[in-house]
Amino acid sequence: MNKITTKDMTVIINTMADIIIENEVPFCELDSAAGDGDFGMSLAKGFKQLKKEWDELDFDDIGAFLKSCSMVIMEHCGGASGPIWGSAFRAAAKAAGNVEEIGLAELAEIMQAAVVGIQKTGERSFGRGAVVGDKTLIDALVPAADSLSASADAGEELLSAMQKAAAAAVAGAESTKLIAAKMGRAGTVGDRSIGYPDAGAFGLGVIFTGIVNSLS
Amino acid sequence: MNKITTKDMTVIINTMADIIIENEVPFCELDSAAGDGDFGMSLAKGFKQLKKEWDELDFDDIGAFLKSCSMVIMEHCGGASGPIWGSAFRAAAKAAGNVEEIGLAELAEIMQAAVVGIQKTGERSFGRGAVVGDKTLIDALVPAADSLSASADAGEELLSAMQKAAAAAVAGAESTKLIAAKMGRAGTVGDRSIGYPDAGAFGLGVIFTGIVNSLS
Amino acid sequence: MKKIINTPETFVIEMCKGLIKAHPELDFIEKFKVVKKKEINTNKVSLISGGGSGHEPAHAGFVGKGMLDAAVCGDIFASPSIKQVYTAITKTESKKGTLLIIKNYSGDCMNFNEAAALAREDDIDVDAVYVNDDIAVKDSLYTVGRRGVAGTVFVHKIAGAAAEEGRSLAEVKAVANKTIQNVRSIGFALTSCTVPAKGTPTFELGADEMEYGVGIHGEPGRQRMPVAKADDLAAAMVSQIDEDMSIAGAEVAVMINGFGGSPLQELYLFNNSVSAEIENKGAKIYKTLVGNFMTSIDMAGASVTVLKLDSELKALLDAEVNTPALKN
Amino acid sequence: MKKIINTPETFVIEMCKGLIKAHPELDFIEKFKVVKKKEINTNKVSLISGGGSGHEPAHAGFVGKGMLDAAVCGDIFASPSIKQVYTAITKTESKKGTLLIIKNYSGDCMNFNEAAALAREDDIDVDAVYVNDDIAVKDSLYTVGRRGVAGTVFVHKIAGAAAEEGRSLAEVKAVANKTIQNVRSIGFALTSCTVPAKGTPTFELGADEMEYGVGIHGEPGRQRMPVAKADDLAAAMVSQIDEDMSIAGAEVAVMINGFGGSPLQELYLFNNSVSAEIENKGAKIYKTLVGNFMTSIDMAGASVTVLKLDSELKALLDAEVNTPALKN
Ligand SMILES: Nc1ncnc2c1ncn2[C@@H]1O[C@H](COP(=O)(O)OP(=O)(O)O)[C@@H](O)[C@H]1O
Ligand SMILES: Nc1ncnc2c1ncn2[C@@H]1O[C@H](COP(=O)(O)OP(=O)(O)O)[C@@H](O)[C@H]1O
Ligand SMILES: [Mg+2]
Ligand SMILES: [Mg+2]
Ligand SMILES: [Mg+2]
Ligand SMILES: [Mg+2]
Repeated sequence: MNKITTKDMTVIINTMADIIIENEVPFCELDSAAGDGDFGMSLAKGFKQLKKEWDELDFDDIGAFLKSCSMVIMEHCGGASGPIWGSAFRAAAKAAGNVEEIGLAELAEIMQAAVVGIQKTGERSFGRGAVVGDKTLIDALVPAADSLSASADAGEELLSAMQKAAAAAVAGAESTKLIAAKMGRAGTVGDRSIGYPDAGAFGLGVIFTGIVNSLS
Repeated sequence: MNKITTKDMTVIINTMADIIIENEVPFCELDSAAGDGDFGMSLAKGFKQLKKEWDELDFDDIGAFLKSCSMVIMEHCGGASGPIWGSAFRAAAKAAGNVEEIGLAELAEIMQAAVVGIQKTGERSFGRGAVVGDKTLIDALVPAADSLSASADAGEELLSAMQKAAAAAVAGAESTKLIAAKMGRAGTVGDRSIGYPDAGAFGLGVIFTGIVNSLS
Repeated sequence: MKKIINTPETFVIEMCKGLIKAHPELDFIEKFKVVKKKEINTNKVSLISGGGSGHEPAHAGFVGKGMLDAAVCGDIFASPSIKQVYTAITKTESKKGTLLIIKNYSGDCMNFNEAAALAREDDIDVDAVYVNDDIAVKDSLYTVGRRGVAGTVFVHKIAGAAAEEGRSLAEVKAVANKTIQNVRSIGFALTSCTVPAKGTPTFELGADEMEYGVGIHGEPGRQRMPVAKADDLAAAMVSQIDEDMSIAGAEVAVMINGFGGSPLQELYLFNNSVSAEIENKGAKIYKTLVGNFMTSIDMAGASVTVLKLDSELKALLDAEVNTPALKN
Repeated sequence: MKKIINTPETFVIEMCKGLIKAHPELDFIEKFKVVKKKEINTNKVSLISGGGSGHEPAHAGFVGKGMLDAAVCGDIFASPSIKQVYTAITKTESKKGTLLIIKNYSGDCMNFNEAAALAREDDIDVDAVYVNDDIAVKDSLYTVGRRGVAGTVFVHKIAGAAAEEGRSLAEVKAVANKTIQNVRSIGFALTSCTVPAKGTPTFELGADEMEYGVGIHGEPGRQRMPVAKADDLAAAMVSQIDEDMSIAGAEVAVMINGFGGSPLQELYLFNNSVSAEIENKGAKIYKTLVGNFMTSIDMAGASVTVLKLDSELKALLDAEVNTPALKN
């Protein structure tokens, strides 16, 4: 496997949805420590809806597919997850463009675009987007995207690059345990968030790991 | 011991108050099965007040003493217990009269008068007073009073007559387990009161037993 | 027992004081635990209710224009004493007489009736009605009759409006009794209440059990059963009310009353289930109240009350009311 | 989990429908879970609030004369989506513009702000205020700021009255922000809430423990500590509010807000403790609200909110209001 086709991308997103739905309760529990306990539910709601509306999604090309996903996610994921995941998918779609196949370099660009999409949404509401160290899913997404970019620069193989990226996400999530949240709902509880990982970051680690396992 | 003096009566009522206060929680629990769980509290409240106002009670003679008790009890026992125990003491006081000593025959009369006093109070509110079998404290008080009357007729000794009366109260209370309440708060729960003794009847058994033990 | 509390002994007094601080238009006679209007209109029938505490906002929360003139507060679940009730009667004396609205419990009946007898000796014109709306336990000739529960609030409202109109004591009593004849309630508990002085739950319920037909003092009801869905509960409760008092073709007022521990969100959800069942039975809903009106300390659960209306009752139900717990 | 419920998935919709059945003067746009006034006055600023459900009566219970024009209902504790908020804005469009009253949480801010941006593209004049009254957690330059909690209800009331007077969007926004600047809250929990979809408590508390400074979504606060007496809690809470915003010499409005599982009797008792502490600090209490206004599902516990008043805020606080959950 060295390329991701439109078909591959639909399989990946479908796997992602399955992982999210499977983890609804554990993801809620992650959000209970310093948040409000609804992360799993909010995320799963959007991805359940995605599976429900699956046949009406746009399968023309990778960009079109991701964009049609973004609309469902933005509308049906509850809470902060709607705008965050919705804008991530929307930015990813734009970065992908109307192509039917991408390689590692494009995948890395798509992930970097997702980071920027999330940050722009944050910026519009809070004057600044989340960066690594704020204890949000950015703490997992940025290392994963950076790992993909580095692998692409090094000319690595796609699947092993994705495995490395997933590992980077897990490590990034792990590191959120040690810090106090500055953004997100947990950003209002101060030091009380120390000791628990960020739900969104941890969730991304689980999701990316699940996806690469399904591809291996 | 063949006579009860005014002083003896104050000791008896003081013992009664101690037993009631000691049993506040268990008496509440008795009332939980089919009632509202406050019998112990309601009764104890009045008798705690009685001890508080002890020095202001009237110690002139047995009738005056019981009457002064009745005022405190009627005012400070909560719920049904205020009018019931208040009217019992009031009727007992009237029956005792302004004497400084009574024998078994007079004690029996006093107890019978208490029964009638309670029944008259019931009659004013419900058209009829409670009788044995309605599952109220009458089911313990009547056998105790009747036992005293029988002992008096038979010329028995005071203390052993009181022991027999206490045993009759306990047996009467025991018999309330088998029947459904027709009067009192438990009279609104129908068959659901079967299997549990009436709180007031059971309480009287405990109180009378405690008093005779203290005298023995 | 986890409660917002200082000591069980001071609970009722502190609660009444907290009420008065929030509602300075009311007076609190601390010695007799009577909450009353500051200004008594001596040209209308005075209305007094009360009973054991633990049912808040009942009854002190219903003192005000268009409802009660005074509420007498007993200890938790214990009727106030004769002297307390007597004080309330004398402190709200009106030229038109006084009506006592009594929930049908032995303790309440005895204390209120004996107090009324004392007041009559003072030449105060006192009469009484007895609310007995709880259909959970079958009435029988041999028992003291049904319990008075949430339907009492409708009696307060309607008698209050009639008194406000200047009707005579006999007329106010008549319309209160008409309300009593047309009101039925049934409730269920998901948890027990905990009386502060006792400190532990009045009854024990398993994790998946509920008490159906429970009373507002944690008294047992029809049956202990597995927790049922809101829709199924609503169907059973409305059917049983309809069996007791047919509602087909009638216009009704509905009260979804929380017992204290159930949040408003669940009460609104339950109203959705109940109102559909009532309409299924062919009744038309004229007015609905959803909230905590006649609670049972901290018990989770709710009751449904249905009042059959005619044009007189509708007008009185709609009349102006301004009390801490009910306004229009 | 024992609740009056059918399924967690249908909870919010059924609850909103139950509210509408009890309050036929309101409309429910089911597809977007928007509760709105039936009649929109296009000559006053429209006020919209909302957020995750689970805080009932907030916010749908505050739709009506003198408060909100619409409330947007998310799932339990989850902000409504951009599209839901956008729908509420378009369905209540007024010639005078729209003010969004947002509790300061990331999800709410993002969804409401993005929706406002969409509406502005339609030439609707939309502005927003952010309520952040919870002093439990110290604010810092590096964080998203304080949480919005029960003080939001005062913002609804005062902005609502200002809008009703016909003031401009800028004027309504200004008085809403003045309210926000003068309102502080702090709360505590005796039990956790239970989100229906999760089915188990959000946090675990020992039998003698409480969470002090808790948020209205069961978020942690200042500290986990042994259950304290009402008087001691009141002293600590009022002192901390006073440290954050000195109240000596001020006239204040007070709200004792129950979190859903604590009965009114305990809230009134708590008001007795709190009002004494407030007066001790040299403040004068102008008005007190006691009840469940901004709940946290079924959590037992309460919050104290203090609003410093001037003559403008007093007049607006007293102005006519008629909503399901607040009337005068
Ligand atoms: N400003 C932000 N930027 C990036 N991610 C964020 C931001 N705010 C919150 N998040 C992420 O969203 C997660 C919470 O999502 P969710 O529980 O659905 O939202 P809510 O806080 O509204 O309940 C957090 O764990 C965090 O990873
Ligand atoms: N009509 C009555 N006649 C005699 N005893 C009664 C009557 N009604 C109740 N009782 C007694 O009172 C007891 C209950 O007292 P208490 O719990 O103080 O009153 P309440 O029912 O008001 O809570 C019952 O157990 C019963 O023995
Ligand atoms: Mg969350
Ligand atoms: Mg009792
Ligand atoms: Mg009682
Ligand atoms: Mg949320």
